[in-house]
Amino acid sequence: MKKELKIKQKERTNPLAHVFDDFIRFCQSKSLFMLHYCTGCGAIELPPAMTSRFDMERLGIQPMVTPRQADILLITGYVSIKTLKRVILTYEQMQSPKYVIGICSCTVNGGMYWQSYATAKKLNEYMPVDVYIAGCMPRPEAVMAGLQRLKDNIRNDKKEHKGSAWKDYFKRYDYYLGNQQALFGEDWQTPTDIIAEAKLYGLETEETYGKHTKLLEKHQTPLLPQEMRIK
Amino acid sequence: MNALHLMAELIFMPLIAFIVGMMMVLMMRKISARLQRRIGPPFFQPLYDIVKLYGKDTQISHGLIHDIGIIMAVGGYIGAEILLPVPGMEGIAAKGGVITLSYFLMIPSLGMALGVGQCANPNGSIGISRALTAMLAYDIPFILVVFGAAWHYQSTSLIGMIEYQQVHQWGIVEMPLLAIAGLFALQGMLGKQPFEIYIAPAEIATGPMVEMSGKYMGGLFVMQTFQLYTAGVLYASLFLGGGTSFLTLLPKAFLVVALPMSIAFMFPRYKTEDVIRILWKWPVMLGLISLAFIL
Amino acid sequence: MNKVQIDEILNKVNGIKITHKRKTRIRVDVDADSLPTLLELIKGRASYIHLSAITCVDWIADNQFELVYHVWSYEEKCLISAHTRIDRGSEKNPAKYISVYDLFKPADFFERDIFEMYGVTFIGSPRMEKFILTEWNGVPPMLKDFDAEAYVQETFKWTDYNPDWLQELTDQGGGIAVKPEDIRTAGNTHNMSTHRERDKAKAAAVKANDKMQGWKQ
Amino acid sequence: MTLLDHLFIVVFSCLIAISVVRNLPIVDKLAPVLYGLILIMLVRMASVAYGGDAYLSSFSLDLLGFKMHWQFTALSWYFAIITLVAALASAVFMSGDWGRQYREGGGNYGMLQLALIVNVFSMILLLGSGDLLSLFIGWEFVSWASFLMMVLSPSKLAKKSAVKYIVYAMTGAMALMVAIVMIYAVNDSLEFEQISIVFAQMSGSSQVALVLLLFVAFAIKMGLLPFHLWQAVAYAETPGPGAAFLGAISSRMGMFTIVLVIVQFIGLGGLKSVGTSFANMQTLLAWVAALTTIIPTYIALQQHDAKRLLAWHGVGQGGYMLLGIIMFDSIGSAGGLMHVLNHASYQAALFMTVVAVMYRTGTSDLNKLGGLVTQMPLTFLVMLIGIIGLAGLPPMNGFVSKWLVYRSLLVNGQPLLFVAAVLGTLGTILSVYKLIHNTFLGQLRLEHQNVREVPWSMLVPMLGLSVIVFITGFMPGLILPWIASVQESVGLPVIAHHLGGIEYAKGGLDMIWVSGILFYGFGVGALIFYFLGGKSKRVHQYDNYAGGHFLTSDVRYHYSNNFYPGLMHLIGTWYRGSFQWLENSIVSVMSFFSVFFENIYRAKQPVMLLLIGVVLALLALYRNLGVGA
Repeated sequence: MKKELKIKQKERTNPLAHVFDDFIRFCQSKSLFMLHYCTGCGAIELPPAMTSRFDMERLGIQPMVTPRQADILLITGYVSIKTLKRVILTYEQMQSPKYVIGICSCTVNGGMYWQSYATAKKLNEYMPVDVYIAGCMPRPEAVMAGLQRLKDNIRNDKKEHKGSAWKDYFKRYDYYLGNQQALFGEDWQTPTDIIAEAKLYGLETEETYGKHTKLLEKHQTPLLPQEMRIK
Repeated sequence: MNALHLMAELIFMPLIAFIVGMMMVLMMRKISARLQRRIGPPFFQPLYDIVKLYGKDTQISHGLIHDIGIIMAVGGYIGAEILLPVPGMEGIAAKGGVITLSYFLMIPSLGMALGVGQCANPNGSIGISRALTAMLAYDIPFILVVFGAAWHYQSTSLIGMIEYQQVHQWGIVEMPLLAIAGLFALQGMLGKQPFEIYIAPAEIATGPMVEMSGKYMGGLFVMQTFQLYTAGVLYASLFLGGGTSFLTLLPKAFLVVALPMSIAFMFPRYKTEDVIRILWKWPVMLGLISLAFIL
Repeated sequence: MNKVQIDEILNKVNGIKITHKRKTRIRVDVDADSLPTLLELIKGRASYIHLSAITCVDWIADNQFELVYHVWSYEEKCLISAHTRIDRGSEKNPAKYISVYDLFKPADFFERDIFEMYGVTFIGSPRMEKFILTEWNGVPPMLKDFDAEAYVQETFKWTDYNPDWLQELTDQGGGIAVKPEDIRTAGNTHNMSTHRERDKAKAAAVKANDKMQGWKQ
Repeated sequence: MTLLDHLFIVVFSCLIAISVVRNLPIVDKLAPVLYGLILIMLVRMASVAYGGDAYLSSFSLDLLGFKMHWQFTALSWYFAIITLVAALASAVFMSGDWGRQYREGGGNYGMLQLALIVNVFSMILLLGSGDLLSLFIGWEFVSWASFLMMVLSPSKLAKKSAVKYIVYAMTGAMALMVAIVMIYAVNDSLEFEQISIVFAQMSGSSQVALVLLLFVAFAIKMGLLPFHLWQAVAYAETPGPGAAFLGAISSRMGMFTIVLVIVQFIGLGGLKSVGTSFANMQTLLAWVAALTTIIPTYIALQQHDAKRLLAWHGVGQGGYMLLGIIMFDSIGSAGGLMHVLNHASYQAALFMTVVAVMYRTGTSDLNKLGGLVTQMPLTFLVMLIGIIGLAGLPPMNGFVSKWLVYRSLLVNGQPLLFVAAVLGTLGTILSVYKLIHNTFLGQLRLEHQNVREVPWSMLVPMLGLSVIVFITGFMPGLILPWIASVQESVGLPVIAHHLGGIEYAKGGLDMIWVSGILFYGFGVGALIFYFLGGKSKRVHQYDNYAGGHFLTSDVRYHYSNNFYPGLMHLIGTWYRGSFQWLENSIVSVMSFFSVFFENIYRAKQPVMLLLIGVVLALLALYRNLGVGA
C-alpha cells in the first residue's frame, strides 16, 4: 500500500462546499465524454458499444473528438513506444478530472506482443490507469461493465478513493516522468507544463519533484504562454 | 415599466430560455437516439453535461480573447433572449425589433469566431471559415423571411407581429411559402445535419470546438440551448402566432425544433458550396414568390 | 521470351546459378560483385523494371547477410529473385554494400529499411538515416545477436495480477497452468547467448509445469 | 469678415505654414496644432449644425466675368468636421515614430505633410463652394490634391494607380464641366438654384443627360459602380496615414456633391420624372448603390493584402450611403448621411491599425501575419472595434446607420435592395473576420515573437477614433442633430431623434437600450464564466491539438491562405469571368482617353496647365452651346 501523499491545498471552510462537490462529482459520473485512441484492434469493439445494441449514451457516455473535450482516454490495444509518446501528449492535453481505461491485454502486460522491443508493456507505468479491461479482445459487454465500474468509482470516490487516479499523475509526476525518460531519452518533453499545472491547481506534493524533473528542467526549452503586453 | 418588472425580465428571460433550451437539447438527442433505435440519454443529461464541464478541475485557456470569445458568445445570446418577447415579459423586447434581434444573433458567431481564432488551431479556423460561409448562406433566406413578415404585419416589432396574428390568422396560414422558406433557414441556422459541415468531427475535429474544454465547452453547450430556444420561439412568433401564455407558446416552439431535427438525422452533410447553393436556391426562391404575393 | 532466351541473358553474368522454380519464379544466385550487373541486365534487356522488394536474411553462423532483390516484369509476369551474400561485418566495421538506387528509385525505401533493421550501409543510397524506429537508439533490432527478450526484461516491468478469486482457484488446485512469469523467467536469459537454448529451457519449464499439474495425461 | 472668412484664412495660412516648415523637425509638433486650430474654427461655426443659418463668405471672386462665392451650410460643416477629425488623427499618427521610420525608409515626409494640408485645404474649398463654378474649382483641387498624395509612394504600382486615378478624375471633371455648361447655357447663371429651375425647363433627353453627367462625375470620385476600379488600389498604395485619411473621407466628397446637387436641387421628383415609371432614375441609382455594396465587398473578400481589403470595403460602404440617401425619406437619408461619419471613423481607425502592424512587422500581407494579439493588444482592440463597426453589428456606430438604411428599405418595400444590402453586410462580416483572424489571431510566427505594441503617438489617434466609433454608436443622438440640420438644409424630411437614437412610428431604435441589453448580456456571460467555472491556466500556442503531433516552430500550424474556399469555389468563377471582363473593358476605354491626359500630366506644371485647359474648354463649350441656343 502506497503511503498517502499530502497535497498543499487549503481547507475548504464553506459548509456547502461538500454538498457542492458531491453534486459535481455526481454529474461527473453521469456525463463522461470519451476519446478513443484507437491504437490497436480493440477499437472495433467500441462501435457496437455505442450503437443501438448497447447504447452508451443512456449511461451518459458520448464519443468526443479531441483530448480537450474528453474525460476518458480509451487506449484500445498495444501501445508502441512511438505511439506512447502521442498517448502521453494526448493525456496531458486532457482536462482533469480525466480517466484512462486500458482495453485489451496488450495494455496490461504487452499481451501477445510481450517479447517485442517496440511496444510498451505496462500502461500504468507512464500514466495512471483507472480501469483495465483485459481480454483479447474484450466483448462490448465487458467494455460496458468497465465503463460502469468507472462511473461507480467516480461516484464513490469520497469513500473508496478509486476515482481520482488522475491526481496521482500530478502528485507523483517524478515517477511517471522517470519511466517516460527511460524510454524516450532524457531530453523528453511535452508541450504541457505539468509542474506548473500542479502548482496552479494545488496538486503538488514532495514526490512531484525529483531527479527526473530536475533533468527535465535542464533539457526543457520552456514553453511559456504568450502573455499580453502593452509595452 | 417599473424597476422590479425590469429586473424580473433581465433575470428570468435568459433563465427560462436556458431551462427550455436544455429540454430542447434533450429532445433533440432523444429524437436522434430513437431514429437510431437507441434509448438515448436520461432526462437530466444536458444539465449533467453542463455542470460537469463547468466543474472541471483544470481548465486551459489560450489567452484573453479565448475567454472573451466565450463571454461574447454566451452574452450575445443572453441579450438576444431579452429582446425575444415571451408571454408576460415584453417590456424590454419592445425596445428592439426583429432587425436588431437578427443582428444580435450574429454577435455570438463573431464572439465564438474570435475565441476560436485565438486558440491558434487551424482546425478551428477552418471550422469558423465554414461556419461564417454557412451564415452567409442561411441569412439570405432568413432576412427575406424577416422582410416578408415585417411587411405583411406592417411592423418590425415581434410584439406587433404576435398581436396581429392573435387578431387575424397565423402567419403560416397567410404566408405558407414564406413559412417553408423560414423552416429551411432555421435548419441552416441550427447547424444541424445537412448543414453541419463546419463541425465535421472526423475531418476537422469538431472545427470551432477543437480547443474548447471545461467551462469554454460548457459555454458553448449553454449557447446551444439558447440557440435552440431562440430558433423555436422566434419562428413560433413569426409564423405560429406566438402565444398568450407559455402553455400555448412552448409546444409550438418544441414542435418547430423537433420538425427539422427529425428530418436532419436522416441526412448526410453537404459541402460548403452546396450549402450555399441549396440555401440560395430553394428557400430564396420560395421567399421571393411569397414576397410577390405579399407586396 | 522463353526459358532459353532468359537463360541466355542471365548467363552473361559470371558465376551465376539459375534455378527455375516455377513458370513465374526464377531464383538466381550471384556474387555480390556481379549483382548490379545482373540487375542492370535484366532491367535493360528483359523488361524487369519493377523492384518489388529487397529482403535481408541474417546468417549468423556463416557470418553473412543474404540480400534478396525481387524484380518483377510486367510483360513476362515473372519474378526474378536475385540472391547474394555479403560479409556480415562486425560492430566496429558494419556491413557495406552498393546501393541500386540509380537503377531502381524505390530501392531508397528498402535500403533505408534494411539499414535500420540490420545495419547494412548502402553506399550511394540517398538517405541512410532513421526511418521508422525514430525512438530506437540500440543495435539494429532484427540482428540475430540482438536478444529482444533480454532487452524487454531489462527495460520493462510487468503487471502482477493475482486477484482473490484466482488465489482461491489456485488454492483448490486449479488456476493458471503456466504462469506468465514462469515463461518470462524460464532459464535466466542473461546467461544464455542463443535463443535456441532458451527456447529449450522454456519448453522444459512448460513440460515440467504440465507434469506437475497433471495435464495432457 | 465672417467666421467662414476666418476659416478660409486660417486654413490657407496653415497651408503656407506647413509648406514652409515641412522639411523641418518642428512640423511634427506644428501640424497637429494647426489641424486642432482649424477644428476649433469649425467648432465655432457649430451653430450651423444645430439649425443655425448658413455662413456666407464676405468676399467673392470675379473670374472671366463669372462671380464666384462661398458659403458654409450644415452639409458643408458636417463633411468638414469629419475631414478635420480625420486629418487631425492622421497628423498625430504620422507625427512621431511612424514619420521617423518613413523618413528613414526613404519616404518624402515633408511632401506627405504638405499633401495632407493641401487635401484639407482643397476639401474645405470644395465644401464651402457657393455656386457651380466654385464647386468645379474645388472639385479640381480635390482631385489633384488626392493625386499628390497618391504619387508619394515610391512603388511603381502606386504611380500607375495614381495615374489611373487621375485619368478617371479628369473624365469625371469633364463630365461635371459639360453638365455645368448645360446648366449655364439655359439661363446664363451658375448659381446652385439654377439647377432645379433649369432641370424643370429641360426636355426629357436633356434631363437624362444632365443627371447622368452629374452622376458620372460624382460617382467616379465616390467609386460607385462601374467607376470603382481605380479606388482601392490607389488608396491602398498611398503611404500610411495618408491612406487612412483618403480612405476615410476623400472619396466622400462625391457623396457631398451628390447630396448638394442631385439630392438638393434635382430631388426625388426630378429623379422620378426621368425615365419610365417602371425604371426611373431613382431605381437606377438605387441599384447602382446596391451593386456597389455587393461587388466590391466580395472583391475585398478575395484580397490577401490588408490595406487593399480595407480599401475595397471603403468602395463597398459607399453603396450604403447612396442607398440610404436615394430613398429620400427621413430615416434612409439620415442613415446614408450618418454612414459617412461612421465609415470615416472606423475606416481611418482600421487603416491605422493595418499601418501600425506594418510599422512593426513590415508587411500587410495577410498570409504572412498571425497571432499578433498578444504582442499588440491595443491595436487589436482598435481593430476589433473597427471591424464591429464596419460589419455593422451592435453596439458600434456602423450598426446605427445600417439599421436606418435597412429600416428605410423595409418601409419603402424594397425586398431585393434589402437582400442586396444584407448580402453586402454578410460579405463584410466574412471579410473583416478574415482580416482580424489573419492579422491578430491564429499562430504567432517565430519572427514576430519580439514584436511590440506601437508607440503612443500612433496609439492615441487610433484609440481616439475607436472611442468615437463606440460613443456615436452608443449615443447616436450626439450626431443626429447635425444630420437633422443637414436634412433640413437640403430639403429632405427631417428625422425625429433623441439621444439614444430615433423615434419612428413603426418601431424606432434606442441604442442606449440596445447597448445596455448587450452589455448586460456580456456581464452575465462574464459572471457565469468567471464565477461558475474553475480557474483557468494559460498555455502556449504549441500546446495544441494536432492529432497527437508535437508542434514545432518550423512547421506553421495556421490557416490563412484562401480563407473561404467553399465560397470562392462558388463565386470565384463569376469573379474571374464577369468582373475581370468589366474591368478590362473599362480600362481600355479609359486608356483611350489617357493618351491625351498623360501628355498633360507629363508637362512641367500640371496644375496650372490643367486649370488653363479647363477654363479654355469651359469657354469654348459655352460659346458653342450659346451660339447653338
